[in-house]
Amino acid sequence: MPARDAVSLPNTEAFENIADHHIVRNFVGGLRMMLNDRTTAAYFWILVGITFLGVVGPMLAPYGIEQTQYSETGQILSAAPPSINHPLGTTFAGYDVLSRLLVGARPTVITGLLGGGLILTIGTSIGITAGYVGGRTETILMRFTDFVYGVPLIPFGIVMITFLGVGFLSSILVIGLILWRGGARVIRAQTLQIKQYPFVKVAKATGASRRRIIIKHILPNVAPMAIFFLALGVGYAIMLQASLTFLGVASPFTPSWGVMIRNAFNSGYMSQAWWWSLTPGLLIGITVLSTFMFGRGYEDLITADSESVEADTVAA
Amino acid sequence: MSRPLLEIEDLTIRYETDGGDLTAVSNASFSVDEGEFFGLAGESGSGKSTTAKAIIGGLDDNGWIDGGTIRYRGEEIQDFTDKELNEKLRWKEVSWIPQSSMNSLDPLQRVSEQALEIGRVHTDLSNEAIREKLKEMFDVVGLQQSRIDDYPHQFSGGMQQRAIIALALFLEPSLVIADEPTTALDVIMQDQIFKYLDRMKDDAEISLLLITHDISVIFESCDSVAIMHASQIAERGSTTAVHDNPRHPYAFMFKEAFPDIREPSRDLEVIEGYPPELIGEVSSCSFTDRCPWAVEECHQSAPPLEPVGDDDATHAASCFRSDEAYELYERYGATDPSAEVEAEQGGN
Amino acid sequence: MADDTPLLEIDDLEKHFEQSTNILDLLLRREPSKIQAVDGVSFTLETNDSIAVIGESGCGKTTLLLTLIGLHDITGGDVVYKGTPMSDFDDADWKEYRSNVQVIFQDPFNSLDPKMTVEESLKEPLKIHDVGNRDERVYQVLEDVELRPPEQYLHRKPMNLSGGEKQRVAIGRALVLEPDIILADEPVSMLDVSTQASVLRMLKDLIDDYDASMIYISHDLSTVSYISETVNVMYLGRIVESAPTEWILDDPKHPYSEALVSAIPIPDPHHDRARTEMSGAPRDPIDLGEGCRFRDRCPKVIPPDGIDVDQEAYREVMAFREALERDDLPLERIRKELDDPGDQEAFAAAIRGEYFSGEMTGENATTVDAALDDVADGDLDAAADRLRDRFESVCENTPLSVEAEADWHVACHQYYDHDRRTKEDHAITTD
Amino acid sequence: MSSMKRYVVVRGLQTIFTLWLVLTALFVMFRSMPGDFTSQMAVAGASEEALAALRAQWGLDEPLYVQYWRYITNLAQGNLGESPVYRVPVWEFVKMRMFNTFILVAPAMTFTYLLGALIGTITGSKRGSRLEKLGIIPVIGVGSFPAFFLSIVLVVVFASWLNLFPTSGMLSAGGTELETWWGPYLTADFGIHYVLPFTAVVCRYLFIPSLIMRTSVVEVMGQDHTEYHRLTGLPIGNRLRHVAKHASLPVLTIYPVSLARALGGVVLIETVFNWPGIGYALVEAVLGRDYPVVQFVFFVVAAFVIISNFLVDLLYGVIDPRIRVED
Repeated sequence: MPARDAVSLPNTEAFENIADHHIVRNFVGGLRMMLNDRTTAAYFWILVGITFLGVVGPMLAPYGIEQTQYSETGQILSAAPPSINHPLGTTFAGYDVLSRLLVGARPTVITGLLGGGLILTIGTSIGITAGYVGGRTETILMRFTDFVYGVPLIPFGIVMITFLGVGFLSSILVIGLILWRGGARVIRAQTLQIKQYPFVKVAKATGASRRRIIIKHILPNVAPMAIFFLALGVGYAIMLQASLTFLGVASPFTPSWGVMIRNAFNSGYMSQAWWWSLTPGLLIGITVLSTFMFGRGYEDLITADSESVEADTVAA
Repeated sequence: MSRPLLEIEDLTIRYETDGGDLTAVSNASFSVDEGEFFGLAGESGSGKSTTAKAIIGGLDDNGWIDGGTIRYRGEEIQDFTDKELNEKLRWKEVSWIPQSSMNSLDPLQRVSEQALEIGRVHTDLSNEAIREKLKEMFDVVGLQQSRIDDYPHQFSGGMQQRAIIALALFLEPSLVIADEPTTALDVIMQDQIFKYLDRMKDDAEISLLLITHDISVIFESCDSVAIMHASQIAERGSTTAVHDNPRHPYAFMFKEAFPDIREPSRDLEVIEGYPPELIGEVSSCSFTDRCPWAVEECHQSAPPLEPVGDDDATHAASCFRSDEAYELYERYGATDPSAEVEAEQGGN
Repeated sequence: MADDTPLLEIDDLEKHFEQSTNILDLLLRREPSKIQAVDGVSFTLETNDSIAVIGESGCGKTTLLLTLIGLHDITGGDVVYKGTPMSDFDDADWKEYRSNVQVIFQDPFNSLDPKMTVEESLKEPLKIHDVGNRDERVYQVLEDVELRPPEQYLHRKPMNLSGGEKQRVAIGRALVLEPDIILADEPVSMLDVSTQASVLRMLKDLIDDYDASMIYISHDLSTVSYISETVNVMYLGRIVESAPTEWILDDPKHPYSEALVSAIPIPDPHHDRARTEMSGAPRDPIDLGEGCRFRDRCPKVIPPDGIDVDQEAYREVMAFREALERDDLPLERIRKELDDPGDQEAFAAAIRGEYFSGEMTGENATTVDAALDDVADGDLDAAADRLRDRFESVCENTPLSVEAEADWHVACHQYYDHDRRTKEDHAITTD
Repeated sequence: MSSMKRYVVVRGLQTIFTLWLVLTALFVMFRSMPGDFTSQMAVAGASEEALAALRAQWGLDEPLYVQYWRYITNLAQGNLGESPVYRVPVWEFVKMRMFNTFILVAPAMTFTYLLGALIGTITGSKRGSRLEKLGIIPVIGVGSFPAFFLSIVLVVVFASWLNLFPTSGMLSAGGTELETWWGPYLTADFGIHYVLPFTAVVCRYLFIPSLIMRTSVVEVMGQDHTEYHRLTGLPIGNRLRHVAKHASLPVLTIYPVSLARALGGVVLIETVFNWPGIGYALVEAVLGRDYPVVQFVFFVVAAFVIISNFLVDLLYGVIDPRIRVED
């Protein structure tokens, strides 16, 4: 792989300090390297697009989400097929599908980012702690992780939501509280490996503190894997949230894409008004696929020995 | 002198890489006689393993023979298909001892099962006959016969290497290619392994093509040697000729880089720089940039491998200054003031 | 601190590991077995000294190194740095020790953090110990390790360095704090031979320039003479011989060192070296017990007085006894191989076939035969007792290190009796 | 004791211990959840005294350890308790539903793993080729859609539009009366209802074994023994068989976990297809705070994972001789 120079960023001192930090530099460097790869770059831009949709989507919506649409003759446009005025058709109640889709982007993006962030934070902390500290701490943490692995995700999610109360945020919280398990395992394995490398031993022998070793050596080296997990977590969170919504245990009042499919399904019109559930479903699928492929691409390019860890991650 | 078993002539091998076609071996020529132990020496990336793999059709998918011939008992084999190689050559005639024996045996299979699998592919022997042959070979390499049914992990590192040698020998080949067979082993274990290889030479009159970076092992155990540097054969000949009367700068500097416990305080030679990566045609001596005696000519074209000296018919070197280089080295060490000026001009 | 205090004293150092136990072991209250990686190692490193520790893989040399740099706890004995024992170190002592004792590892490919630039790697020790003038020091040390001009290397990452360059950076990082002691673990064994010599030579020169001392760990006796004047030969956790390098290369005294030296290839087709007579490999360092650890492979293992036995045959007896007493005989496998697993005589013969090659005569043969019959009958204790009665060797006592000649220490029973200068009271322990 | 026996005993003891741990954890967890089944009744307007009496009747007012002891002793006698909501023994309530789920998930996941292993081997053995790079993308793509959406698409396309299969249910209403409980599962009617849910499970989870297999095939292909096999001239078929044997080990490890995951996730598919499985019953039981049922189903799923992990470990021990010694 060709050498790449340090990234140049605006020359303010604070910014430089941040940019100079290992993790940031490696992250930015990795991102650049990755965008050279056309396929990965494509997935990246899809994700950027969806995030952007999450920001501006509600503003672009041509109609209100609960604004009943009428035809020129004054009839309610119930489950009307796509037309010029309603490019994605309308729902049974006569709402504009496109508008709901645009508005629904925001909760989806929030779910992804919050859920992914939670998964990343918990998984990385537990993984690094278990891997680096070792001994009894490791045994306990990893037994606990094994235990969480045995938890059937959706039923348990429902139990926890009934415990926490039905709501949009609580569904995300539940997702984060379960799905860190794959990340914890893989990051622990990586930490164990890195810990054995001579450069960590040298740092220890020179008197580097545990904190220093974790921040300066372990974190930057597990960062690609952690990014992979962030991406994966975003995808899983979106998918799981949609599933919980579909079962009716996440808030039905937040007009996410999952709610749209649920409404279409419950209306009994899903085969007639196929446009109602198709676009949200496709969008969820494309988002999840993009996060996964993006994470894979990042990880592939950054770490040479990436292959062996992917297996564990998909089973999360 | 006995008949040649393996003859390699002007062999060129390339690999397709992202950066272009990499020349791993260029115009290599040497031959291995029946019953001869031949050492192919060189540093990592010199093309020695690639040469060896080409002989039994084991190049990686992106590699191909781009010129030259490989003859085994007079028959050209470089264009053999996999099927022909299996029918005529592999294991019955030419077998292989891999570099890292520790991981070369399938850990999920008993050694005897692995032998049966190889035996069934290459011969019509019955299972019992194959087992008997393997047992005999276990005896030769100093392993208990009853252990053929062990799993690889039940052997220590040195024992695994001996089991691998037994697997290379049990179909009675005429040529064994050993790719760094002792690199991962300690010195005592290495010596034990060579004891068994010696025995195979005495008992079975087998030829050995030994690939190693360790020239002391070759000087000690082989009859002939070829020293490779970055795809080219720098020098080849009988070990005594190359040892006593080296002609190629890389050959004698390489030799002098090895310690000899008889002279513990002799300064070891250092060869500055690194071997180049050769993309496309090789049109110069690949040692030029590291050679203290390089002249303009060395940059212009690759020196042919030409006979040198009259001590040994096979002794040849590929150096334009083969007649004077060693003399200069002995007199002035690894510097040549006159050449340096020229090299600088030519290099830029 | 008195002037004659040695820089580093390693005093009867022990490092044992416990083999991991499982739930069944816990339930049955089994004693965990002990891996005796380092067992009673002593030597002293003086200022400006360079001492080598040589041994085959698994002899404990790397454990010794990790113990010396404080990455393993000490099981027994001590390491005394400038008069202060490691067991008494407080935080300040540790900080001083860690800045004054630096390490270089074998594998250049993983010795540097792949995510750090050369500059960051070299500055890290300076930051940890809060040393100023970092830029200058880093620049200087790059010059010293012959990575010139330093500007060209400062911002490179390890993936853009060759193996030799990486190892130079690793050496630079070890030197940047100007330590007293460098511990080097086979620093050149993974480099190409054309680079090896230059790195070795540079390392030696820099140790002198920086006024440091070195402990050099390697499996390769042939390059040691270039870097250390003194060699300790290690076998299964113990030092068996210690002397100036050239003496050992010239005339090794311990049978193991002898084997080690005689197995080194000579790069000369005219030289006709005999292949080693040694067989087998060192065993695992688990529950080694008393006695000379080389006795099961030693071509010179000492037979008891008054029995007449061929040396090689005696060694075979010793190897067999060793396996028998450690319950390592592969009896199940041997029995399975028999045509008739019930045939006791054939069983005994098969065991004999595995362990004994030569013929024995007289009383020796009778004893061995009787013992083999015992084994075939399943009475291992009886067999062990029978063999011990006849064949017990002085080598089953732990040999003390004796000064065979001035500055030449050997831990072998041969040297107790044959040399006048041995301790009169060679407190040999008996079990 | 031979090393294999020893290995079995050690792993067996560990398994029993883990089962007990999970049982206890579930008990504690569900007893400390806020509210019990009476809370729904309270909403419905039942009086405070009546609820208290109900709690006493069900023993919910006793100290936790008494309840725990009773729970364990009942369990030891094969008594799983009673569903307070449906007023039937838990076992009666769950047994057919669990069977229905199991008969959908187990064959579907087994098929998924076999197919995935095949896809993984094919793509993985062509390292660097287009097939390797792109072949797996459709599999991941399909796996990126939530299970319920895949099911909906299947229903809309194959049941509603093409009319090839029934849209929902496990058996047609008013089907022939059969005397045995297993009789219906052998009918063509069942088979035709089975196709779409089965396909949905396969589509959703196929990427897991495919990816793992591909990854480990690539890894094994790079190992020295594969290279040695190549040099010995073993035909590609033999070599792939060796590779697959090695590469299947990690796939095997994941199998129980992902079976459990599918058992949990199948609720979505059951909902769309109106499949009378345990998944949807479980959701309702949770919402109705029918903890004895939920607790038991959770335990069954966990026990399923734990026991299959144990079996996989044993199988591992059979396939890989190194495991037996190292324990």
